[in-house]
Amino acid sequence: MRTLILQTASKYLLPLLLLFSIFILLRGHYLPGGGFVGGLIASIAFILHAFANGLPQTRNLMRIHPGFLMPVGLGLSFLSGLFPMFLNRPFMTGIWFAEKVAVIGSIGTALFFDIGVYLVVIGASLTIIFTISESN
Amino acid sequence: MRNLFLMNILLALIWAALTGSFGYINIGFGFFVSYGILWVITRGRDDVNYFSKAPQVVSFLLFFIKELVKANIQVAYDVITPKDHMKPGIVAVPLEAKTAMEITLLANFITMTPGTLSLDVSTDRKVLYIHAMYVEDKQAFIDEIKNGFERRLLKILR
Amino acid sequence: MEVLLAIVIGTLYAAGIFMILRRSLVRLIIGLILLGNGANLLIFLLGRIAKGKPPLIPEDANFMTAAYADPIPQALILTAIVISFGLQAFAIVLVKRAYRVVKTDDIDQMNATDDV
Amino acid sequence: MTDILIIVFSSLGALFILIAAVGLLKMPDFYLRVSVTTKAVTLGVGLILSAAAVSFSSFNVTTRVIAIIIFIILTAPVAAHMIGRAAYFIGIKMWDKSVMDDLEGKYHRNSHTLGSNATDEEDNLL
Amino acid sequence: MLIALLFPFLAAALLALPVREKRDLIVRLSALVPLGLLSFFIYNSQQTPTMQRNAWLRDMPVSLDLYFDGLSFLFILLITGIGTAIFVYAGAYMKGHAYSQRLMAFLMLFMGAMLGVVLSDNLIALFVFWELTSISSFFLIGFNNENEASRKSALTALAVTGSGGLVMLIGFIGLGEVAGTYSIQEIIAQRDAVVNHTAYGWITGLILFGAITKSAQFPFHFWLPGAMKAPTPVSAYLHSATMVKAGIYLIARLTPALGDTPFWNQTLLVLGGVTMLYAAFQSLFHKDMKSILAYSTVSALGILVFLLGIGTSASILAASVFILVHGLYKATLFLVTGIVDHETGSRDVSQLSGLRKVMLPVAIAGLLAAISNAGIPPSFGFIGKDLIYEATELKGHLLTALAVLTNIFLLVAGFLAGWKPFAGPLQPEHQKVHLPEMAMWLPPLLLASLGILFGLFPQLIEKTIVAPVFQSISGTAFTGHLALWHGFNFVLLLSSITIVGGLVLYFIIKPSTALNSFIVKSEKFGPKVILTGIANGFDLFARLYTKFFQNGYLRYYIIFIMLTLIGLLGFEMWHYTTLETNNRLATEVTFYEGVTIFILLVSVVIIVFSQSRLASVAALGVMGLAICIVFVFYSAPDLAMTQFTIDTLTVILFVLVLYKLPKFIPLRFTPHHIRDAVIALGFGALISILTLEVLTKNVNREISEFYAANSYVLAKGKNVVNVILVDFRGADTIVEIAVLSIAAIGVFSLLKLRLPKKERIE
Amino acid sequence: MNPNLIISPILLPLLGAIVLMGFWANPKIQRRLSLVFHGIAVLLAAFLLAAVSDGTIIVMQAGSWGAPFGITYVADALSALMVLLTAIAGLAVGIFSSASIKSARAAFGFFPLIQFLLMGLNGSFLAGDLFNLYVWFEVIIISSFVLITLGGEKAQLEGAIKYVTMNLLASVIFLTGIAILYGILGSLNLADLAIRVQETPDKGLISAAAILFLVAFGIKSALFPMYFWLPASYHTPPAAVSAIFGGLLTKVGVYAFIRIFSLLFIQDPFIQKLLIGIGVLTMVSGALGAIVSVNLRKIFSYLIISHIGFMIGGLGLFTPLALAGAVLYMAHDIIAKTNIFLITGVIYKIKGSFRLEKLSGLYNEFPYLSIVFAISMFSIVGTPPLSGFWPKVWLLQASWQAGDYWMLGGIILASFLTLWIVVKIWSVVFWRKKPDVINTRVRNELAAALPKNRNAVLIAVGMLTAVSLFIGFGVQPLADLCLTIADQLIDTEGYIQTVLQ
Amino acid sequence: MTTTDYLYQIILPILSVSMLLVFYRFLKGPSMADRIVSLDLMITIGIGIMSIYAIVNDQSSFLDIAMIFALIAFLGTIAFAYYLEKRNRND
Ligand code: NA
Ligand code: NA
Repeated sequence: MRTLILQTASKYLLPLLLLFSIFILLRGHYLPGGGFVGGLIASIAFILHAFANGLPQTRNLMRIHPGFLMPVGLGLSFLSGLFPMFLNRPFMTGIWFAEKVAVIGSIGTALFFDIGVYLVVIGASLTIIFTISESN
Repeated sequence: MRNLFLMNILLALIWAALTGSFGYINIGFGFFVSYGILWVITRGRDDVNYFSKAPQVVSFLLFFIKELVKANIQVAYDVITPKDHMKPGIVAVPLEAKTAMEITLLANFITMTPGTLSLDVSTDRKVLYIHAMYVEDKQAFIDEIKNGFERRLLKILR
Repeated sequence: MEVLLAIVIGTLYAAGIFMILRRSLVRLIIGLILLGNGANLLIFLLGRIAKGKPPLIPEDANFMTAAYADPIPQALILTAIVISFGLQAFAIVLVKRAYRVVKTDDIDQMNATDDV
Repeated sequence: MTDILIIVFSSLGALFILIAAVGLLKMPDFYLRVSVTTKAVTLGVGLILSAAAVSFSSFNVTTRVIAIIIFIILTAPVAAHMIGRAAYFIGIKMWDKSVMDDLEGKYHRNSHTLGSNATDEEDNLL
Repeated sequence: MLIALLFPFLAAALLALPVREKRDLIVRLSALVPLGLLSFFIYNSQQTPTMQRNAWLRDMPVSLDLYFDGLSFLFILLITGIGTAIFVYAGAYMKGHAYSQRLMAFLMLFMGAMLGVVLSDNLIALFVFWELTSISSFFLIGFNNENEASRKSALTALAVTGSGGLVMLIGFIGLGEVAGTYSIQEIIAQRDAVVNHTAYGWITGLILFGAITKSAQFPFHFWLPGAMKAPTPVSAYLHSATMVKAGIYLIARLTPALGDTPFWNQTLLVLGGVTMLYAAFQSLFHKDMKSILAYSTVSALGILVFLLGIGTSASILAASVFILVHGLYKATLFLVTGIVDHETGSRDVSQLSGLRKVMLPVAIAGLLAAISNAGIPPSFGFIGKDLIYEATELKGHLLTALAVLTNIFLLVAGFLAGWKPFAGPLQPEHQKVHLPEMAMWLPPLLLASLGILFGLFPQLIEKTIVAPVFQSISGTAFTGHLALWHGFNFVLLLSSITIVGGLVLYFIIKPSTALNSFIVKSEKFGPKVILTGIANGFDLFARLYTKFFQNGYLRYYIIFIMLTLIGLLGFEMWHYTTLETNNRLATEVTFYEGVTIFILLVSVVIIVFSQSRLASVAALGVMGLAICIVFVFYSAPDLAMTQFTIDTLTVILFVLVLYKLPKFIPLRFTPHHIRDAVIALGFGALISILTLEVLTKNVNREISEFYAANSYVLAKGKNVVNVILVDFRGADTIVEIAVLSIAAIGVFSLLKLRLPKKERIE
Repeated sequence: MNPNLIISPILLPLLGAIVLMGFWANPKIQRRLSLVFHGIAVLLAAFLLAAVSDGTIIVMQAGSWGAPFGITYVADALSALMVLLTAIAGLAVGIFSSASIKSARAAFGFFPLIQFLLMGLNGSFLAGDLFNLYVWFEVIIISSFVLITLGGEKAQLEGAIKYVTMNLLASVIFLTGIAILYGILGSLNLADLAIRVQETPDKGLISAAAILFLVAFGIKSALFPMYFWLPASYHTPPAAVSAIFGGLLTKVGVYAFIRIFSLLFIQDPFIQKLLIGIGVLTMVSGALGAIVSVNLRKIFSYLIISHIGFMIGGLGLFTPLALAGAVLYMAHDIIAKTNIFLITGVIYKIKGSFRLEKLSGLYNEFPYLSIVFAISMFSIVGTPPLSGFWPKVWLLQASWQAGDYWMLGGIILASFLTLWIVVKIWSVVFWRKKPDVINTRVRNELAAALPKNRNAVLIAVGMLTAVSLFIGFGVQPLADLCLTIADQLIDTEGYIQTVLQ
Repeated sequence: MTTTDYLYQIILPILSVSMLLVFYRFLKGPSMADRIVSLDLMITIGIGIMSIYAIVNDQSSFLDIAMIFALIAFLGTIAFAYYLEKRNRND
């Protein structure tokens, strides 16, 4: 399965897809997209890499076990929901920074929440696919 | 490192294209994002030559489009008319292209022109196996590939 | 169109049920996927459908004025889709593991735990 | 003017797609079908996307259209290569009027490697 | 009084504590508890009737209100008085036994429960204690738990008394609800309302069922002879003097509330009559002393039910006295049996004889008890028997004849158990048998002596015990006198016939194995066999029922569920669905939509019927694409994106998993398919119809409109769907990513975890 | 009163799960940390219950979006009670599993999964939004899927396939019901829905939706004839998992029944009759299954089913007494069933088997332990005055008042069969003496395993037994609470007003 | 006839017909590889349909879906190809 063509393509598609995934993630609040789809695309990027180069290579590339992204992402979403509670507001209340930022628009807890979603989705889908792939 | 840097710039530009805004803040942000991505994935990658040779690229693209349209029409004709004119076959084309990048680009461009389909590259990277719809003469076909796509492509890439 | 979609939904439910009544584990899982899709389409349809009016606030506006498709069912379905994906992934792997341990894809041979 | 461009692009695009579809039906073997369709469709979709770019005539959309076309051009040949190779590997036969098959006897059944000439060991070859 | 009631429970708990030394002493000292209680209640008996109110649970129809009257007092005397004797006796009997403490703890628990039964004024509290007697007696009967027969009889006893108790609970609830109170005394005050209520028959029947199972009435008597597997002190306590009398107590207690109706009287009369004669007859055929006593106990209980069923003043008086009479002599006989068993290792009356030569005090106790049992003057039993005959005499000759016959048999039984082992020559193997310590022979002797003492001096108990009991049951004051001598009358004649006939029969009957096996064979058609048969039938039914439903085939489970759903949903929709259409359904179908739907439907068909797994998966991809396009057509870009990426991942998943699996099981066309297809299509059709029905309605869009209006203004996002996901309904989303994480953990551990052998579960 | 307190029982286990996942590679730390989380959970839950036990209803609008626009979390007495019971059962299972779960399972996420499961349960109890309830259900399902298969033994997998399939089917039906309700009423907030259900003219469609919910929850709470997954699967995982399943999982279905039907559907007399009928059949079917089973855990699995019938029947009667009875029964059952499954786990540790024919002699070997076991076994029977008895009194009273004799008969029959089963078990497992059928080597290994972890195991069992005894003898405060709950369930005005204010 | 009408009434039907033709190939096979290629092609045609749909509804957001389709559709094909090859080895 490790064909030269696929390997080469994957090398260029990986950063492209990852970039695209972040793009999809960040624009989600304004246009179709968001953490789910973004995360799914990012995981597809790595899966493609694994198809082309073999799982060990991909693992090597990622350095950390994808499963670790799950607590990180969950934690991020959790904290962004928790944050307003320190300001004595209900859980998940949106807190926004006044200034708009280029590209992303308003930065607020919802953004971090979505990033958390993004990370969890990557972590979970990659854990699933990689585990299955390894057990074959 | 230079390659990485180029790649980074490229990705930043693609980012700008994606987001549809070429303001310097956005490009900067795109640069930042792609920097992060490259940082994540840099391990285990070959060096790739990023010198851009603008005129050659343009001429290559024009050639490609010409081939694309020409062959598309030919195939269209074959599809639409009831009689089949094909003489298909798989041809082993010896490769001058050496690097993975070269071979891949070549193979893909060949595939993207109608009538030909790059099936596979031999494991030792010496031969590209092409399925072609019209193989009147094997040697002529090989020459056409070698003088057409391969030569032009290699000129750009090397 | 609503009638057609209602028929599609009914078909998906029917096909899903038919499939989970088969002996093959793989068919079972496909059945569950069909059911999930049916339910998603049902939510979608019952939120009432509208053509070509996605719930996106135009760039130059602060809120939506024109009629738009109901965003709530869409959000619900998105959630449901992702959840189903997790469950399906688990179910598929369960099949894999079950096959490795039980050595069959045949549900009829997996009834030892129902003995008294 | 815009409308005319849209109509021209979309018509041509639709036509190529239709041709690809007919080709897919009509071509006598798998390899020919792939051969015909991959690009016809790419061209067709590219044209239709161009129509969209023209229609919206905003920088925003145009860049997106370019991105889509680049994506398709990047991925379609790779997909065709992969499926074509797999098809050959599992022994999907070529049309009986095919004139040559240089790939015959080059794949190693177990290692999935591909030789460059016909002198490889006899065993395990497809 | 409450403290007195709780005292035994505390004592039981203390007795259960582990002790290393002086266990025998502690066990013996436990007899102080019943003794203390006896003194306490005798001391307080002057103030009867008293009601002590103790709230327990405010919201439950239960209180620990204690009602102490003549009837309670009589039973308390049995419980604590005979109890003291038995505790003393048991302390000696169990000497050195490894589990003596356990036995005493359970006995103590049982005693507390019995006290609770007879003191509770509240029906539910009574039931609580009632069940506790069943449970503690379960542990007592099964005390020799390594013996299978013991375990079996404990189970049988609990099955009978437990089921009776539960049925009785419904009766109690009914009674409480009908009367509007769960206080027995208050219910008695409303007797008329209760008796005239339509549910009276049910309530009475249910309560009596509890009483007669507990008191071992035919045909539920068989558990009691079985329960003789218990150690003898237990038999003596539970199965002669106390527990079996709980049913009698209950009938007596509720007589003022439910009694004096034809249904009540006739039911009791028939049950008691049959039981007393049947069991008395049975008792003649046994050679095991305990069996003889068991049947004679059943018979005596029958007599009590019978008397309460007659329901006249005379019969109530007779019952009042006979309870005490029977308690005294029957406990004695059991204790005597225990001593014989303890010392000789045998209870077989056909083998035992002449033991008076080695254990005279025991023989005297046995003889005195047999005399009282026989109703030979001047025993207390004579008074009892007289009263029984007086009671029946007024009700007709049939009942009298029944009573006489019963008493003849019972007399024989009494002598068989109480005297036969001591009469005649001493068997050689029993030469070395000796008298046990005093703690064992004194209690029976004392009890037996009381049987004579009360006969000679009935005035000792007339005002203190009998009169208040009579008052409690009948509700009227006792005006007569208890006396040994009533002059020459018909009753005396009956007594004489009984004594003479009984003694003659005693000398005729020779207990033997042959005789015993005759009755054992006849039991093949007895109630025990029938009830066991019913139980087995029930078991078989349970087996078939469970096998039918829990048959191991997933698809049948799903079919059951689907049939339920289709049935119910169809039923509801049949009633409500109008099948009307309106313009809301009439959006036109364009060609491209039609094509999309067509492709969708056909791909579903392929998914279902394809013989190739991979083709099914590919068709799943087509279907997903078609759904995406539907989402695009109907304004759901986010959905289309997500659905497509998820579909791609699903394909990858399938592909990674599938190729290791064996081939699809071919989908041959069978009748099963038709059945499944009918079910599936039926359900699909219902869903379609339901969908269309909903679509004809107007829907309130208030919430969507709020989102549309405020997404950007309040939540700073323009993709309303995304704003819902991360803000308005962000709580859903965080849960959802948790689901995804869990699934990933699941996949990971399912594939990676290999249990080491020792962590496997069977 | 900070409304965020309401969701602390959700956030705490979520935090727990995240933290424990962070220590993925270190089961030893997970073991200890999870105990801390369980302990805090009990405190929080007690605090929450104390805040609402007087009938107060506390509402938290997540994201500050007032109902019906955001997701509402509501703590009324019923929710808080369920949360507390969950926390107690969770603590016991946590203590038990800290000793009993071996390193293999612990290294594969057992402890975070338990936290996730508890989070799902608490989420379900506190959710005031229909779709949010669905999502919580999914958390429960998926974590239970994983827990039930953790280890991947043959039996586990076979059971799990049925468990997974039927629960996913239930989810689809649930989702279908949600779609229909949303399609008619356009809302997901329970309080809002309650009002809209009253106002809508389309009662027929509401009934149809009710049927869908009935079947969906019916599968989850293992009602007749939808319980089949339970006897096929509950006896397959390790004892700690069985225990938390046995105690809590079906109860969340019952909770959903009570919550949703009391708010939305109960006015329909057909539904009431249906619930009673199903309840009675469930009682009897479960008991019949238990009679014929020979595997301890399977017996108790069937008893779970049987006793669910009491609660559903009580809901069907829908009088204050019946509802209070149903809730009280549920409270008792959560504790008692959790305990009984832990106990079977202990028995397994000692004897190495769950099968009756292989068990014997516990009474003489472990007399005091046996007494503790007996208490919890007889609690399940409802032997007075242990915890199962009082709710039955209420249910019987309510049935009598309603003139529902099937219910009366069903309760009594099921109670008797339960009694019979328990004494049969007692007689065989505890009383009987039998030459050991188990290979001595295995036996010694197992016997050695017990004392090592004895304390944790005994503390867990002892704690639950103590709670059970408390429910039995000191039922008063709980009974008060249940009556408050019943009032709140019948008069939903307070709930609706508080949420929508 | 406006441009929109033209796209609606001519182009979309042509694309739909093409989709149907490809679907026919999907049904017909004969090989699994044919089906996979058909699926891939249908997705690409889907991109075309979405683009037209974006034009007629003046909703550029539909192009975003097309973008995602374009980028990841081929992964499905690769997965199928992977399967075909792997399965072969296991036969
Ligand atoms: Na989004
Ligand atoms: Na928020």
